[in-house]
This record gives sequence, structure tokens and C-alpha cells, in this order.
Amino acid sequence: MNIFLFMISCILTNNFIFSKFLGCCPFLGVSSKVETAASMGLAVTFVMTIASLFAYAVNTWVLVPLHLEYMQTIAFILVIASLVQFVEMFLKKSMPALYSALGIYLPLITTNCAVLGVATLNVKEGYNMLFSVLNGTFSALGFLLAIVLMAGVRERLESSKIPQCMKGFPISLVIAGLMAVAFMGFNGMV
Amino acid sequence: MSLILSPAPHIRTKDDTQRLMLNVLISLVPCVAAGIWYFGWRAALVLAVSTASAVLAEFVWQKLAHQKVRVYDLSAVVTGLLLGLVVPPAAPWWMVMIGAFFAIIVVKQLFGGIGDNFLNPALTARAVLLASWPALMTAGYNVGRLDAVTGATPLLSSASTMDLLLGNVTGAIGETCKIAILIGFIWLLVTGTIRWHIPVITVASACLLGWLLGTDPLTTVLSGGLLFGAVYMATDYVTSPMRVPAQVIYSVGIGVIIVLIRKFGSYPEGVTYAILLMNIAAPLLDRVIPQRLYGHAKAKKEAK
Amino acid sequence: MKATFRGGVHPAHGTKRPTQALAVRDFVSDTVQIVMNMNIGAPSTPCVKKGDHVKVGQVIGEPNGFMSIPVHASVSGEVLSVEPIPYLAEAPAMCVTIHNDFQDEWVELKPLGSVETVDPALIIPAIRDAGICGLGGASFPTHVKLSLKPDQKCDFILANGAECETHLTSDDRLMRENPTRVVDGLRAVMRATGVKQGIIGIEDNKPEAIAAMEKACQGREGVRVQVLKTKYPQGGEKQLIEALTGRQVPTGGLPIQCGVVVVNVATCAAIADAIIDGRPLIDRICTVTGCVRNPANLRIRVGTIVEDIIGECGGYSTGAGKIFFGGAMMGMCIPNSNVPVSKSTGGIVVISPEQAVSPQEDPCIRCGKCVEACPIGLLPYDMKISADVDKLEDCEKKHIMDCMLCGACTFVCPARRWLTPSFKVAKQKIAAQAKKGGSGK
Amino acid sequence: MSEKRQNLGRVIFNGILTENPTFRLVLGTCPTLAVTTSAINGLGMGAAATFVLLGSNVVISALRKFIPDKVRIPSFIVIICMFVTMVQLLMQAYLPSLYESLGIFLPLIVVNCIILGRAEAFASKNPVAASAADGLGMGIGFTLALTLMGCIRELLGNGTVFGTSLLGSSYQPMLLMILPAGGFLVYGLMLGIINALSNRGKEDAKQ
Repeated sequence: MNIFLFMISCILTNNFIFSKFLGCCPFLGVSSKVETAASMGLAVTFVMTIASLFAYAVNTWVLVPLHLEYMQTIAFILVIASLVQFVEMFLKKSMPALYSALGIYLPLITTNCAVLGVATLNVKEGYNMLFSVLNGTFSALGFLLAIVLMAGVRERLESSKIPQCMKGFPISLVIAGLMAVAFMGFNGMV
Repeated sequence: MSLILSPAPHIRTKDDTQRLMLNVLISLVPCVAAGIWYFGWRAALVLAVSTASAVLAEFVWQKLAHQKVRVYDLSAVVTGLLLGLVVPPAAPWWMVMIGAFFAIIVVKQLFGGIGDNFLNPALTARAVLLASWPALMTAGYNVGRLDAVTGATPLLSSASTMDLLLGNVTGAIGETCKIAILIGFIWLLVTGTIRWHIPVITVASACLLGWLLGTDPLTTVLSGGLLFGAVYMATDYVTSPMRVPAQVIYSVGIGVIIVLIRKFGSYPEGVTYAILLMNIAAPLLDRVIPQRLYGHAKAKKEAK
Repeated sequence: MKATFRGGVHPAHGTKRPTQALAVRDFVSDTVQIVMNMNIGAPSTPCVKKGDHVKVGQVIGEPNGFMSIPVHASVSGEVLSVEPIPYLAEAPAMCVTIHNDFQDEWVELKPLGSVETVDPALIIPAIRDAGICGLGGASFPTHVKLSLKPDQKCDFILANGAECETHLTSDDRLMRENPTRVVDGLRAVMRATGVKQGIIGIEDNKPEAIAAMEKACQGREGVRVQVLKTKYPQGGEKQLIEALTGRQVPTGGLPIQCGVVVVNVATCAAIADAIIDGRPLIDRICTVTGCVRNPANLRIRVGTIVEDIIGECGGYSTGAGKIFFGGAMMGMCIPNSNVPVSKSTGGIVVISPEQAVSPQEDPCIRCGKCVEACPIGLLPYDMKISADVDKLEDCEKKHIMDCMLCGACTFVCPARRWLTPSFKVAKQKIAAQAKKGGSGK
Repeated sequence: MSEKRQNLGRVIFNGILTENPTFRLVLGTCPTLAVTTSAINGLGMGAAATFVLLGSNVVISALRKFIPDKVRIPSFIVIICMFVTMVQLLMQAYLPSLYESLGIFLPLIVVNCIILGRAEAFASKNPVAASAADGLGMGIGFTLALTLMGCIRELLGNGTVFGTSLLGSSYQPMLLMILPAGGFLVYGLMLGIINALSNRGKEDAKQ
């Protein structure tokens, strides 16, 4: 498969939020301000990229040779949890500026289904190492795009006269639904 | 003698919301006429159903929500008519009705009513109908006096340039007759209802990219709903960016996405999605592009 | 080429003004009420008492400090009272009421001679003693504006003859009937400040005024007329500077910070009167229009009561719902017709009861017309969102303090939103907060 | 004893209605949106989650005094993961078609916030019986919500419920409903309706 098309499809056509429903919790929860949404998106991108790499490594060189595929979920979640922990410590020491921007989002990412989802998907689709990492990075960029757009819309709607019963989650879900309608335009592009 | 005390300014422009909407309605007259001329009573029925449903939905919602009924501002009429003009002439009445209700209630009123929706209601409704009943939305064009080549989609027909210009082709009710759209565009410009930036840049960027990818610019302009979308949908006040620089990026974005969808996507026509996608990006564009304020340029330089 | 600025609007009434063709005539009433706080800055202190006989031009209010100007009697006669009356400002103002004896007996005037030969050092004191403040509406003491600090460099004096407000024609008539005085005043200011270039900016809807002023400029050193596009608020200080010099006043600053001083043409004429004739500022041209039977341009004495002026113009034609001083874009409503005019009242506009009803506010439709109209480049719709919920910090972030309350956004708003008034309130609150914070420290 | 039973009943009821994880707490949105394209998928997902909830709540509650506070969360995840793996293997063996259609959302139960949330908020502080009741209540609440959404989406989008045609052959299915966008919209609108109804209830109670 053409790498470029693959990347585009990860961002647009097979957007994690709008067509795969992965990472909906932070998408709905951390999207009220553009700045925080962008930070969250970047943190997810960071973690998803390395998580894809490590999950691939663990799967290919540990689980498969030992015929422990059924331990996949538990292995991946441990990999992700320790990775997040490690990344947090690393950032705190060597890049305090980045840490202060992304820091508070990192613990949340452990339980972000997008991260575990991408690792599981990579195995399921049988991607090689390059495509696993690309899938991680570009799916996360798709998430970043979605959450930033969402935050832009929500900021705009801050002052609007939304009916009381729709405020908060309900209207966010409707926004997401309408955005998903628009994203359907990319169907079949890749 | 007691006088009214009110803050300045003491005069207002004549163009209020209702009048602007009326301008849009007037500008749609040629499109409506051409649609009915080509597609016959079916088209008239579709337009009537969609307009009436939109107005009804707005009225009922505002009554139920104990809000001031603002049907008189004509925005629901515009939404309903625009929706009618972007569905095929043979669309079943119930589908048009669902579309109009969706446009008014889900896309507009749930977000707070006029001015608060972030997507163009008519276009969103069209996209929803297209996703829900793809067969009904892409077939059934061949009604009325049309003697053009019949095709499953408006883009695939191999009509002559003249036919494309006059609207003697298959397509949605209001999108086919380009002359009528241009007349409406001129009316909108003359009355100051819209400015030229968005339609012109949208069409130009679509033509340019299309040409680079090997499509004749004339074909790009005249096929599908590009002109109609650029003039009536992309220029929607509520969902387009507020400032000209942001509008330029917005329009280029629409043009580019249209061509990409037409070229590479699975839909024959990308105008709807392109505009919706840029609607979504509009608030960000407005935010990201820095303001050019009087008296601030110099202050910045001095600060450096 | 016609100079202009970015943004702005075209209030329809601005293009045709019924009083444009009417020559100025004098009007003197039998009583005047002269308030002591006509200028920005400190009010003056009355120096006459009840029963005194005053002559025209006699000082009746002494200035209080640098930011203050004297007030002169505008008619001769007996002082009826010296007491505070409610005026436009919230606090009552001291007011001297004079009964006119119609003798028109003047105090002895001290002319300084031609503006080209007078000692430049004498000009600014003369302007102050003549009680001159900005006649365009802001009523800033003119001598303060012209007293440049040694480190301030000024390249241009701009005479503001744009008169972009609706309804008003007083500056137009002045330039047509008395162009030489305007040029004299401008020259006096240029000599006092040592500036070599003076530009008179006039909108292109006043061709007669342009012709008259161009003629008057011939053979005068360093002065010229520049035609401006007719657009509101072309007469705003910042917009005039942008149009005529291409410079911009830095945010929060004064015109002098970009090397420019702006003086209204009516102020110029008053300065010329003060130098050449030694005559203090006791009258001004005022356009009376709207729902009055005979609209007119009147030369009225400072302190004339509005009701008397409207009587002079044949009374109300359709009854009065609203009366404001100035044009329709920035004019200030008066509570009743017993209010006296001040030095800066360039127009009195009467609005019929039907038209006086304020429109209802509709929801914003995000048409962007306010953004297009704003001459500063602000986002009025966005500022309104924050102003409505009293988020003053957000207002400041959205640069509300740069707003000059010109009303252009409110004029064009199709949803009839009260943009400018809410900005005014927010600005006042922010200023009050800043003051509080400042004194707290 | 009866009082205790009543309490357990209340805990279960609490999970099903008052604190319904899907409609009141809005947790676990990803599977809610992803698998509710049909009623059977919703039911299957709900059942799987209920099993995991019940199991993990019981085990965590039983071990709550032995798990050091510092490694609390990782231990919870490992326990949850154990049950998820069990469900996966069981479903793969006995319900292969459901296993296929739930796809990656089955392993993703691990990171479903409902389960970890209940472990942290309830099971780690309460005795085994109550924790089991909580897990069951929450699980049933989740299952009901998912099945309800699945029914609505399947009915509108396909004209069927649990595969049975309900609207007749003349019904033109609204495909959008079983597309991702339809999931968001149905969920959002249902939340809105439920909020409106409960707000009205509250207002009535006040009066």
C-alpha cells in the first residue's frame, strides 16, 4: 500500500473518532478549550507513536515466540502503563516545558482506549513495524485534528443559547455526530 | 415634556435580518423558476414541502421551548428553500420533510437557534439524507421536460457546455441552471447581502486545482453543485468565518476539498462535504488569524 | 486621489443634508445659561454673583489649573442666578444665568494682529484666555493639546473639516462662508507649534467647501486641502490621521505620539478670532435639523436654551420623541428641551416620537458586517459576547479599550444589537477598576 | 438481614437507574457508540462488561486489604484484564460471530472507565456482597442502555430489532443510524431527552 495514502487514510478516512470510536472519552471531556485540546492531542500522539512501536516489539518478539497471544491485552496494557509512567518521568527531568504543557494529560492516557486500541488493531491487521508506527502516529494526528476542531466549535458555542437539557455531553455528542457526517465526505478516498 | 433617552447611535441601517433573508429569497427566484421549468410539478412539490416543513419545525420548536417565535425573520424559509433546491426533483416528500426537520431542529435549534448553529442546516440535512437514503438521493432525476442524457449522477453525464450552462442536465433542483445562479449571485452582490470573496475564491481554487489535476476549468465550474454551493451555501453568514483573511483560507479549503473528493472520493460530488468540513474549521480560522488592529503595529515594533 | 481609512460605514442620511444649502444666520435669545463644565478637565469657578451686570466677553468663570479654561459671558445683561443645575453629566454643574439686555455691550478686546506676524509665544496663552476647547465635540482644552513637551516632535497640523456625522452642516457652512478664518487659525496653530505642514481634510460631499478652502489656501505657507472619501467616521481623529498622513496613533496614545495634532476647523476659526480680534469664544455655528419646521444653521451664543432655538426654527413639525446634541452616530440625548447648548454643540437634532423608539435586540447572525465596519479592526460581535456577561478581563483581551465608540458596528448590525452602548459600559467599568486598583496600591 | 438485602437492592437499582453509567454518568462512551449498531451487539457487549464488572468488583473487594495503595491502579488493571481475557476466550469459543462483530472493543473493556471507575470508587472501599451488587447493577444498567440504543439504531437503520423485521418491507431504512454519525446523534439526543425528563421530574418534585 502506498505509504502516503495510508497516512491520509489514518487521519481523514478512518479517523479514530469519527469512524472507529476510539478515544471518545478525552474527545468529549478535554475539548472545551482549544489550547488544552491541542495539548491533549499532542500527548496522545506522543504516547501512541511509541506505544505502537513497543507493543509491536513485545508482540513479535515475546508473545508470538512464546505462544502467549492470549496474553496480548494484559501485556499491552502493562506496556502502555509503564511507558506512560516512563515518559512522564523522562519529560519531567529533561523537558520541563513540555512536561508542564502535557503533564497532567499523561496519566489520563493510560486508560485512553485509543492507545490500547491502536496496539490491538496493529496486531489484528498484521501491520509490520513501519506501518504499526505510522498507524500509531497518523491515527493520533487524526485524533488531534478532531479534538482541536471540536474544541474550536465548542468555544464558539460557549455563548450560544443551547437548551438546558442539551448542555454538556449531549450537545458535544450531537456536534461529534454532525462532524462525523461531514467527515463522511472522505469516504472511499483511499 | 419628557424625551426618550437612548445611547448612540440613533440611526440603523435598513438592512435588518429579515431584509437580508428576503434578499436571499429574491436571489433564489431564478433558480426556483428554472428548477420548476425543467423538472415540472415534482420540483414545485419538493420545494413547497421542504419550505413548509422548515417553517413548521421552527414554529413548533419555538412554541414548545417557550421562546419568542422568530419565524418572521425568514431564516427558516431560506433554510427550507435551500434544502429543497439541493435535493433531486423526484425525492419522496417524507424524505424532504425529515431533512427539513433535521435541519431546523437538530442542526439549528438544538444549538440555540438563529446564529448559533455551527454547520449550514440545509447542507447538513442534505448530507444526512445522502447518507441515509443514498439511492433516493442519487436517482430519480429524470422527471419533467428534461431531454438531456440521463445518468446516475450529475457529474457523469456528458452534456454539452450549453446544456450545462442552461441547466438542461440532471441534478438537484436548483443546482443545474448556472445562469439562474449567476443572476442570483449578482443580485446578492448588488444588494450588499454578501461579498464576492467566498464564492469567487472557492470557484477559482477549485478550477485551479482541477486544472492541475487535468480537469478542464469550465467543466469544474459547470458540473455538479459547485456554483450553487459557492454562492448560496459557503456564504452562509452564520457558518462562514467573520474576517476576510479567514474567509480566503476557508474558500480555498472548500475548493481544494471539492476537487479531492471529486477526484479520489467515493462520492460523485464533494461540494456538500467540502463546505461542511470548512464550516467546522471556521471557528478555528477566525481564532488563529491575528487581528490587524489600528495603532498596534507600531507598538509591537517598539516593544521589540 | 481621495484619501480614506480602513473600515467605516455609509449612514444614508449623511449624503444629503437639508441644511447644507442654508446660510448661517445669527440668533440671540433673551436668557442664556452658561455652565462651568463645558470642557474636559477641571470645571471653572464662577466669578460673578447674582445681580452683577456683565458685558459680552467678560470672564464669568475662572479656570482651575492647567486642564481648564475660562468661561465668558455670551450676552450683556444682568446675572439672574449662579447655582448648580442638572446638566448632561451626572453631577449637577454650576451655571450662570444671564438675562440679555440686547445692548450687545462688549468688554474691551485686545487684538494681537495678523496671525503671520504675531509673536508665536503669545498664541497659546491667547487661545487659553479666549476659552477655546475642541469644538468638534470632544471639548478638550485646545491650549493643552498645543502645549508640546520638548521631547514631542510634531510634523503635521491637521484641520478636521471632514464633518462625517449625519445631519451636521455647521463646519461645511463655516468653511464656505469664512474660509480665510479657518486658514488663519490653522496658520496660528502651526506658528505656535513650529510645524511646517498643515492639511485641511474635507469629505468629498462638500464640493463648495473644498473649493472655498482651496482658494483660501492659495499663497499661504505650508497649508493645503486634501479631499477625503465620504465615509463615517472619517472625522474621527485616528481615522483622519490615517487618511491624511498614513500614520497611526499608537494604541492607548495621543496623536502627538505619531507626530500629529488635529484641530477642528471650527476651533481653527475661533483661534483666528482670538488672535486677530482678541475675541473670546462666546458663540458657535450649530445645525438645527430633524423634525423642526425650518431647519437652519444658526450662529448661537453659548448657553442658549434648546427650546428657544427650536422656537427660532419654527417649532416642532411632528412633535419630539428624542433630541440629541451632535449627529445621529455619536450624538448625546438630552433629557428635556430646557438644556443650554455648550461650546461643543455642533448640532441639535429632533427625532419624531415614532422614529425615536429604540429597536429590539435580535440574536447575532454572525454576518461579519460589524467586523467590516470597525475602523479599528476590532471584532465587535466577539466583544459583545464578553461585555454582555461582564467578563471584563476577556473584554480587555479583545482590545475593547481601543474601541472609540464611533457606533459604526451598531449602525450596520442587521440584528439591531446594542454593541456600542455595551462597550461604553464595559469601558467605564474597566476604567473604574483600573482607578480603584491604582489608588489601592 | 432484610435491611441489608434492601440495601443491596438499592445498590443494584442505583446502578441501573439513578447512576446509570451510560445515561447519567456518561462513562464508557467508546463501546456505547461503537457496538450499538444492532440490539444483539449491544446486549453482547453489555453482558461481557457485566461479567467483567462483577468479577473484578468481587475480586478487588476481596483483596482490597492486601493491595498496597501505591500500586492500586495497576493491580486493578491486571485483575480487570484477567477477566477480560477470560471473556474473550469464552466468547471466541462459544459465540464466534458475536466475538467477530464486537472486534477490538472486547479487549478494550480493560480501559472502559466504568470498570476501573467502579473498582476505584466502590469495590476498593466496600465489602464483597455490596461490591458484587454494585457490579451487577452497573452492569445491568450498562447492558440495558446499550441494548436500548442498539434497538433504536437497528430499528431506524435497518427496520429490525434483534434481527426481526418490525416496520415491514415498505420501510426505507435510514442508513445513517447504523453509521458512526448516527451513533453520536442518537446518543446525544437520548441524553438530551433523558435530561429534559429528569429536569422536569425535579421541577415537579420541587413544586
